[in-house]
Amino acid sequence: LEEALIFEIGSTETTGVDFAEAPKVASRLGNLARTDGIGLPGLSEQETVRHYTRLSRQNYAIDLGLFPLGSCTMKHNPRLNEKVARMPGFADLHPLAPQSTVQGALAVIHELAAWLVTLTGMHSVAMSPKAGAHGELCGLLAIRAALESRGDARSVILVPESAHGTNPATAAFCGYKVEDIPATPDGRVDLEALKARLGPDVAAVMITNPNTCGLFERDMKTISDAVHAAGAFVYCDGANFNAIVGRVRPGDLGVDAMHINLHKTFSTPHGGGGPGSGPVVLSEALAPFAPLPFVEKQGDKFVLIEEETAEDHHVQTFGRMVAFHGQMGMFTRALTYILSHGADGLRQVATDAVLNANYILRSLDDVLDAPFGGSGPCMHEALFSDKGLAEGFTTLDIAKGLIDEGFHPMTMYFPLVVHGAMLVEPTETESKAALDQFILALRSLAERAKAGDEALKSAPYFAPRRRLDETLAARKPVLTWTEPELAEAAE
Amino acid sequence: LEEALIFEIGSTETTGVDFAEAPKVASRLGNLARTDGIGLPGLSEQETVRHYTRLSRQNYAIDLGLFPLGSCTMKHNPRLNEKVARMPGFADLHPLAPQSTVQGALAVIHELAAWLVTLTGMHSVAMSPKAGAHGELCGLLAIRAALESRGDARSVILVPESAHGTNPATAAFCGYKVEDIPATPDGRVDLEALKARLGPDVAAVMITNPNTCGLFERDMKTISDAVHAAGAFVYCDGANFNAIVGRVRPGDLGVDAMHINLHKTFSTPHGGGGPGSGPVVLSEALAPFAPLPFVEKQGDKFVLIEEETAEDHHVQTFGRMVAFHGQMGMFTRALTYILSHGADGLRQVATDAVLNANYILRSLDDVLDAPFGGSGPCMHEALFSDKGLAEGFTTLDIAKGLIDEGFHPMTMYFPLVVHGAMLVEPTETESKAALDQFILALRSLAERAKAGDEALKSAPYFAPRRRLDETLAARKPVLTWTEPELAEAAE
Amino acid sequence: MRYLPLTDTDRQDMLTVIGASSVDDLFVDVPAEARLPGKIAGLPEHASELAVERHMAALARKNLSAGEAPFFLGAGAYRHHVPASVDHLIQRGEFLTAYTPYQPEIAQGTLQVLFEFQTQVARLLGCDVANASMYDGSTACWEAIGMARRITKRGKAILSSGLHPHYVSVANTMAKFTGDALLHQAPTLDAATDIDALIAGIDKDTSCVVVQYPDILGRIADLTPLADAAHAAGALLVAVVTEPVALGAIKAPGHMGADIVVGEGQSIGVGLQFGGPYLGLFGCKQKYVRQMPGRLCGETVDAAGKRGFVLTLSTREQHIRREKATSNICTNSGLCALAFSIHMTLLGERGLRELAALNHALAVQAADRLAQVPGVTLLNDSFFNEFTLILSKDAREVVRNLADNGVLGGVSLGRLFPDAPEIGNGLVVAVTETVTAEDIEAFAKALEEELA
Amino acid sequence: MRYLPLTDTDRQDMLTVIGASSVDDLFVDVPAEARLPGKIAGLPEHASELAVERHMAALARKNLSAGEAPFFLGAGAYRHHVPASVDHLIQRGEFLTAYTPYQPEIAQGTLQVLFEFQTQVARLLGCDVANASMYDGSTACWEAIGMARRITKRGKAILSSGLHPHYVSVANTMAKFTGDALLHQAPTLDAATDIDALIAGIDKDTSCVVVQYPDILGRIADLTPLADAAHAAGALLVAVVTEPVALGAIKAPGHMGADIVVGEGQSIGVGLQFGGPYLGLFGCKQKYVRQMPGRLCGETVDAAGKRGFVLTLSTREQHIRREKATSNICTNSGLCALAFSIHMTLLGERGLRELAALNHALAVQAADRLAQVPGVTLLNDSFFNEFTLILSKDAREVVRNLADNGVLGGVSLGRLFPDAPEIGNGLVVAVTETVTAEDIEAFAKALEEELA
Repeated sequence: LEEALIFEIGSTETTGVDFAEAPKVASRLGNLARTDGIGLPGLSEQETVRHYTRLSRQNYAIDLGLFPLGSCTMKHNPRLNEKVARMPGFADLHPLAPQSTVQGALAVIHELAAWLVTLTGMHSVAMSPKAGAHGELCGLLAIRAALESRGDARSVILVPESAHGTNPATAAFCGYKVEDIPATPDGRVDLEALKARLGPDVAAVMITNPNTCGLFERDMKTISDAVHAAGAFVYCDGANFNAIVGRVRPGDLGVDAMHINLHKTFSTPHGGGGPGSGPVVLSEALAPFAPLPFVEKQGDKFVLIEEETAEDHHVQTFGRMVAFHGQMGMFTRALTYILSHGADGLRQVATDAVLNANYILRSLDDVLDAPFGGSGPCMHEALFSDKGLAEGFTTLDIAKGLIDEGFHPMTMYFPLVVHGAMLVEPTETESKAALDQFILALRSLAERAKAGDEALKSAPYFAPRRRLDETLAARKPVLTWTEPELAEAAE
Repeated sequence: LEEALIFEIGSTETTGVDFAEAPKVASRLGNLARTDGIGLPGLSEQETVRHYTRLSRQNYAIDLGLFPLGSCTMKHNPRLNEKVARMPGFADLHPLAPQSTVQGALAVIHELAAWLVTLTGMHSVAMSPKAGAHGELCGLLAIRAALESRGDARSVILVPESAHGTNPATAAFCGYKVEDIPATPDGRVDLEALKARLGPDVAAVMITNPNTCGLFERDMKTISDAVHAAGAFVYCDGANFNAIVGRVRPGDLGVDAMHINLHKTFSTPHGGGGPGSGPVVLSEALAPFAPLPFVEKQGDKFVLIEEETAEDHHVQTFGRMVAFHGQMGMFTRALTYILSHGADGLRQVATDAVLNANYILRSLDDVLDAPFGGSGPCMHEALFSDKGLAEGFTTLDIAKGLIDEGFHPMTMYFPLVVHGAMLVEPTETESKAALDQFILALRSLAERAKAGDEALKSAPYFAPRRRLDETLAARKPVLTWTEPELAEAAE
Repeated sequence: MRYLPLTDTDRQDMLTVIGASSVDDLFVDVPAEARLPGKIAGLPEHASELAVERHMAALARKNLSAGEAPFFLGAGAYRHHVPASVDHLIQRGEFLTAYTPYQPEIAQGTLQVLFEFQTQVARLLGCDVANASMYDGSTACWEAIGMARRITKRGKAILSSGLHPHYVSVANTMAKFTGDALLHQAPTLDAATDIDALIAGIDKDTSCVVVQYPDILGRIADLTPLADAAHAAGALLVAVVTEPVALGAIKAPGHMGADIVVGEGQSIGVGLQFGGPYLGLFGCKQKYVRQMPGRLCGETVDAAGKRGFVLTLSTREQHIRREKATSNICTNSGLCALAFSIHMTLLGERGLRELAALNHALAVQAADRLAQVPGVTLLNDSFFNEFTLILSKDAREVVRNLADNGVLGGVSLGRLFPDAPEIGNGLVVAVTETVTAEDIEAFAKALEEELA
Repeated sequence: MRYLPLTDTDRQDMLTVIGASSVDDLFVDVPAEARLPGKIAGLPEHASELAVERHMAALARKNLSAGEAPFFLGAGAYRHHVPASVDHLIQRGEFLTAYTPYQPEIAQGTLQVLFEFQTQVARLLGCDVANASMYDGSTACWEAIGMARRITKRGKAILSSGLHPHYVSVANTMAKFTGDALLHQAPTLDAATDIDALIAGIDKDTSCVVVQYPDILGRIADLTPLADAAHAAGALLVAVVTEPVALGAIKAPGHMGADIVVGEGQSIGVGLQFGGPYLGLFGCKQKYVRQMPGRLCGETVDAAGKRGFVLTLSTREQHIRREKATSNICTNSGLCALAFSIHMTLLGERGLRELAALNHALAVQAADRLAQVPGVTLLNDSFFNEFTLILSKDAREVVRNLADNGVLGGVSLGRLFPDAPEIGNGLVVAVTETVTAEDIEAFAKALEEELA
C-alpha cells in the first residue's frame, strides 16, 4: 500500500491538538497579522500516528539488521541513551538559564570532555561543533588562528585523494586552497611526496587515520614530525576513531586537531541524517584558540565560559561557531554510552570492530577483489573493488542486490582511489551469526555478478521501491508539493 | 525473511545485561541451589532489539490502520496516556507502600471512580477487577452475596443467546446454572419470554446493552423493573458502553451492576491480548457487598480500605478478588483519556461512534445482508450476514480478503444468533476518509464473493503468512519449543 | 477534542448518506426519559494535552516513588531494574495497539512471542507446558485450585500458612461460591516452614496442597517430600512463586514434583505500577494441558507450508465453550507477557543467574547488617532475596514512622495478617539489585533510631 | 559489556579464519610505541545499566528544569509543549536508527518525510523552496550570508542590530577567514527597529541585509521597504526567524520580499535540550535553488513507474563536489526535521494559528502585568510572544537573584551583549502556552521584591 502525502490527506481545518482558549486581548502584532492561507495541512492524532508509523516501515535501519556502510559506522544505539537524554533535568533546560540552575548539565559536558581528552591523549577539547564537518571547520579555524597569531598567513591545505568530501569542502569553506596528496600503491599516504610538497605556504595536512581504505597510516608519527618541522599543523579526520579507541591515542601520533563523531564512535543515533556532534580535541599548541563557549571547573562549581564571562580567560579564542553550547542531547547519550562501556569496554570496542572487519575481509577475498588485501590486516572496515565482475556488472548491482537479501548496501564508489569501491564496515555490535549471514549473502551476489546473472541488474525487487530515477529528479527538480491543479496550470 | 526463534539463535552463555559483581557471601539457599541447566537462551541487546522489532512488523495494529473488530472497540490509543502511566510517581510505586506515601495514586483511583460513577449514574464502583470477564465475576459475586445476605439461595442466571461467551462462563465459574433467553426477530431480548421465565430460582439476568447485534435494548427499563419485581438483579455487560457514554446512564435503566472495559470505552491499549481493566459500577442495593480494597476520601486524605483498615467499615464485603488494588497502570491511562475528552468530548465519542457505524451500515446494506437493518439505526457497530454470497463462499473468505486490502478483518461468526455474522465496529477515532476506504474494500469483496471469485477462497496472499492450519495445531499441540534432536528422539 | 477526526462537514455528509436529519435520530431506540439532553453536568470539559499532563504530573508528585528512597518492600511485588530497551520495544505500535491474535496471518509477531514466552516460563518453572498468561499470581493461584478440583474431582484444598495472604483471600472469596473447602491458618514466626504440617493434613479428599516457594516470610523448603505425600494420596501439588528471579538460584518447583506451578511474573520486565497490571504465570505437567485455563499458542504450518503459530486448544475457552469453559478469562496480560519475555531474552540464563546471585548476596549482607540492630532478630535460616525480621515492637507503626523519615522499610505482617496480632512484630524485608550499600546503612540507622 | 555480542569462542574462531594468532596481530600497523598495552589508566571500567542510569539521573537532578519553575526564557530558544506522540514516533527504530537516505529504495520513509518537511517549511517561511535542514539557526544564518556572496559576487553584509548576538558572533568568526565585511552594532533600547538605518546603509557593495523577525528584543517590523531597498541596490534580503510559531500569527518574510529566509526550528517539535541539537531552517526563492547549501529531497519515479523520492541536486554537495561544494555540511538535523514535521502535521494550519494566538494573548497579559511592577518599563510597541522590559537596575543581577528564588525570569541583555553596558538594564521575556496565570503572578511578585 502506498502512503499518500500529508498534503493529499490532510486539511487546513483539521488539527490533532487542543489548546486552552486564548484570553481576549487587543493584538499588538504591529499590523502584520498573517491573513493569507498558509497551506499547512493537519491530521488528527490517530491519522498522524498512522502516517508516520507506516512511513517508518519503508525504511531500513540498524534495528532491522546489519548496516555495513563503510566509514558511517552504523552500530547499535542503546535505548538507555535515549532514556537518559529525555530526563527532564537534561531535556527541559534552556541554554541561557542561569548557571546556578544548570550545574548538572555543565558537569555532563565537563565529564564527557575529560573522557575525550583522556581517550585521545590530547590537551583539550572544543565541545560545540554540531557534526563532523563542523568539527573539521573548528580544527581548521583553530589552525588558521594559531598561524595568524604568529603572523603566518599560509594558504594551502594538503588532503589525500582518499579523504572524505567534507575535508576539501571544509578547507575551501574557510578560505584555503586545497591540494591533493598522492597515495602509495598499498593505499597509504605517500610520505616522500608529502615531504616534498611541504613548505611555507602549507597551513595544514588533513589526514584520516585509520584511512578510508581501512588501513592504519603507519607513518603517522613521521608525517606529523615532518609537518611540524615545516611549521604546519596536522588535522586528523576522526571519523574512524572507533577503530582505535582505547588502543591508540592520536595525541601520541602528533595530531594537532581531530574531530570525534559522537554518532560514530559513541553511538548516538544517526536519525536518518542527523543530528551529529563533532567535538574537536586539540593539542596544546592549538588549545588557546578554541572557540567559545566551554566549561571550566572552578572549585566545586562548573562555569560556562562565554562572551559574558570570557574577558580575561581566553583572549585568543577564534570566536563562536554556533549559538549556545553544542549538541547537549548528544553529549548525554555519548557519556551514557561511554560509562556503560568503561575504559575496558571501549578498548574491546576497537578490538571487536577490527576483528569483525578482518573476518569479513578474509571470508570474502576469494570471491571479491581486495585491492589492499595484501597490505596486511585492515582496521575497522574491509575494502573491495569491482575487479573481476562480469562485463557490464557494477558495484551498484551488488549494492542493490544486497537490499533483496535483507541488508543495507555497503558504501559504494568511495574511496575514490579504488575503482568501483565497496567499503564494508560491520562495527563491533554485530554478532558472528549476523556476520556469517552477511558474508553468505555477499558471496552469493559476487558469484552471480561474476557469472553474469542479468536479473541482478534490476535489483532490488523486494524493496518498497525499485531503482529510482535520480536523473529525472535532478533535471527537473520537484522539491515541494504543489496542489495538482496549480501544478498543471503551471505547465 | 523469516524470524528464527530465540531458542534457535540465542545461547545460554549470551546476555544483553551487565550487573555489578555480587559481593562474596555464604549462600543461604537452604541447600536448594539450582544446578541443572535451565535452558533459557540470551541475546545481546542489539539482537534483542532486532528480534522483537522484526517480529512486531508481522502484526497488524491500530497504529497501521482501521481495525473494525465488532465488540472489541479498537480505537486510537493516545501516546499521552502512555507517557503519564510511566511517570515514576505512578509506575515506580509499590502496592503495599505506606499510605502516606501514595496519596497521589489513591487520588487517581478516587478521581477515576468518581467519573465512572457519574457517567453511569450508579451508586459506587469496584475498581479492582482485572478485565471485563473479571468484572462480570465481581458483579455476580456481589449479586450472590446480596441474595445470601437475605437468605435467598437462587441458582439460575438468564443470559441471551447473543451474549459474549464470558457471560455464561462467568456465571458457571461462580457456581450458577445458565439458561438462555430467546431473542425477538428484530434482534433484541424477548421481553415476554423473559418475564415468563422469571421466578424465585432466578438470581440475575445478564444483558448486554447496546447488545452484540449493535442494537439498543429498548425495553431495558421494563426488563429491569420486571427482574427487580421478581427479586432478582440486573447485570449489564458494559463492553459496549462506548456507544452511549455521555448520552445514556445505565443507572437510569435500572441496572444493578455493570463492568466497564477501560480498554474499550476509555482507550487503554489492547497490547495483543491485554492487560485489560474492568471496574464494576454498582447500584445502591449491591454497593455494601463490593470487594476489598477500595479508596475512600476522609477529610483531605485518601484511605485505602483493605483488610487491615476495613474492620468496621465494610462488614458485608464479599472479599478480595485479586492481590493488591487492580490495574493502576490502566487507571492512569483511562483518567488521562477522560480528562482529555471531558464531559463534552465523551458525549461526542458516543455520537461519532454511532454515526460512523450507521454510515458503514447504510453504505453497504445494498451489497451485504444486514439482518437487523430494518430495525432502525444501529448503535456503535453494524451487523451483516453471509446471506447472498455465492455457493461455497463464507464470512471467513471475506474476512481473509480484507487482510489483502490492508485491513484487519471484522469480528466473524459472532453473535451466534446470525448465520455467518460479520460485526463491524469502526469506533469514533476513524476519519470519514478512512471509513470510505474501508467501505470501498468491503464492497469489492462482497461483490467478489457474490460473483464467486475463487481466488478469494485462498486469501490472504499478501500477509506474512497464508491461512494457517488450526486443526493440526489442536490435534497434536506443540506448545513449547524443543531442541530438534530431542524432538526427533521423542518421535 | 483532538482524538475525534470527524469535522462538522463530515458529520453532515454522513447523516445525508444515512438518511437521518440529526445525530439524535440515531438514538431513537433509547427511551426518551433516559436520553440525556446534553453533557453530564458537574464534570469538566475537554482539556489540552498540556493541561492534562500537568494535572496528572501534579498527582504523580504527591507520591514517594520507590526510586526516591531507600526501598525494601516485597511481599509479592518486587522492584527490579528493567532495561530501557524492554519498555522501548513494548511501546512499538505493532505490539501495543494490536488485538488478541485471533487472525494469525497478521498476528505472527504476537503469536511467536507467546510461543517463546510459554517455553521460557515452562523452563523457568520446571514444567512441561505453560499458558500465554493470566491476570496475576493471585488469580492464577485460584485457577490452579479449580483445575486441581476438575482433575481430582475432589473439593478440599490445603493452603500453606506461607501462602501470600492476598492469594488466600482471593481463593476464599471464590470458594464461598464454588463450595470448595479451603484449609488455612496464619504463619508463625518460626524459621521452619509448615511442610510437615501440610503433609500431615493430606487425606483422600484433598484435591491439592498449595505452597508458596519462597514463602511469604522468605523461607525456602524442599518441596519433594510434600509432592510425594500429595501424589501418594491422589492429590496434586500446586506451587506458587511470587518472585520468579529466585528460580535463577534455587530449584524449580516443577523439578521437585509440583503438578501445577503458578506465579507472579511482575518481577521480570513489568515493574511495580502500584499493583497492576501484573502477569500471572501458569505451568503444569503435559498430561493436564487440556484442563488448563487461559490462552495457549501452538505451532503449526500455513497453506504454503511455512512454520507459523496460532492460538489453539480453544475448546477449553469461554468464547467457544461458554459455560463449559475451563475459566471465564478472556483478555489476559499479553503486553506484560511480552515485557517478561523480552527481559528474559536480554537476561538469558547467564544474566538470570547473575541477577539472582546478586540479589541473594545483597540480601545476605542486608540481613546480617539489620540483625545487628538492637531489638531486631532475623527469623530466616534460608532465604533468597527476602527475609523476615522480628522487631521489638509492632511493625506496622515502625513502617509508618520509617516512611515519615523517608525510608520505605519493608512490609509489616500486621498489614498482611491483621487477624493474627501474635505475629504483628514481624517485618518482611526484600533486597534486590536496586538496593545499594548506602540504602542498607540508611535503613539500619533509621531502624536503630526507631527501636531505641 | 552488554553491547558487544562476540563471545570468546567466537573471537577465537574468527581469528582462525583470519589466520591471526591474537587480536593484537591485527594492530601490527600501529607503531609499537603508540600501542597501548591495556586499558587506559585512571578511567572507570564498564558499569551496569542500573549504575549508569543512577549516575546520570543524579546529574540531571542537579539542574532546575524549566518545568519546575515559573519560566520566561527565550532569546532564540523557546519552550513549547510537544505532544507525546511526536516523541513516540521519532523513537521508532526505523526512523531513529536509519542512515542518511542515500539508498532511496529502502529509505522512502525518511525521504517522504523530508519532502513533506521541505514543503511545510517553504510554506511557513513564505519561500518557494526549502532544504532538508541545517545544524541550527545560527549556522543557517551564516550559510545564507555566504550564499548571498556567491549570488551577488559582493562581500559586504549588513547585519541588523536586532539580530541574535550569537548569530552575529558566528558570522564574525567565519567572516574573519572568508574576508566578508560585516557591519553590525548592538541594539538600542528603543521601541522602533533599525530598519531605516539598514536601508540607509545599503550600497552597491552590499551582498545582503540580514534582519531578524521578530528581532532579539521582540520587535516586529514590516520588511517590505527593506526588501525593496535591497533589491534596488542589487542586494538580497536575508530574514532570520528564531521563533517559527510567530509565523502562525504574522506575515511570512518571504511574502515581504525576503530572498532567503533562515530560521531556528527548535520551537516546533524539538524542545530546549540545553541548546542542541536544534534545527536550521533554510528557504529561498526558486531561482536561487542551485546556490543553496545542504541536502534537498526531490520527487521522481522508480523503475516500475511509482512515485518516489530521492536526495537530489547533490552536485552542490561536498561528497560530490568536494572543495567546490556550496557548503561543507554533511550530517544535518534529520531527526529534528522529522520531529518538526510531525508536530507541524499534528498542529496543521488551524492548530498553528491557535497556538500562535494563545502565545500572543498570554504575552500581552504578561507584558501588561509586568509593566505594572514599579521600576519596570515595557520597551515594545509590537511583539509576538517575547518582549523587552527595561528595569531600574542591571538585569544580569536580577536574573540571578530571581533564579535563587526559583523563578526563571528571562534573559538579560547583559548576558547577550556584554560589550554594550548601556543596555544592561534590559530583560528579554518570552511567554508561551506553557506559562500559566500563576506563573505570571509569581514572576511579577518576585520582580517587585527584587526591584524594591
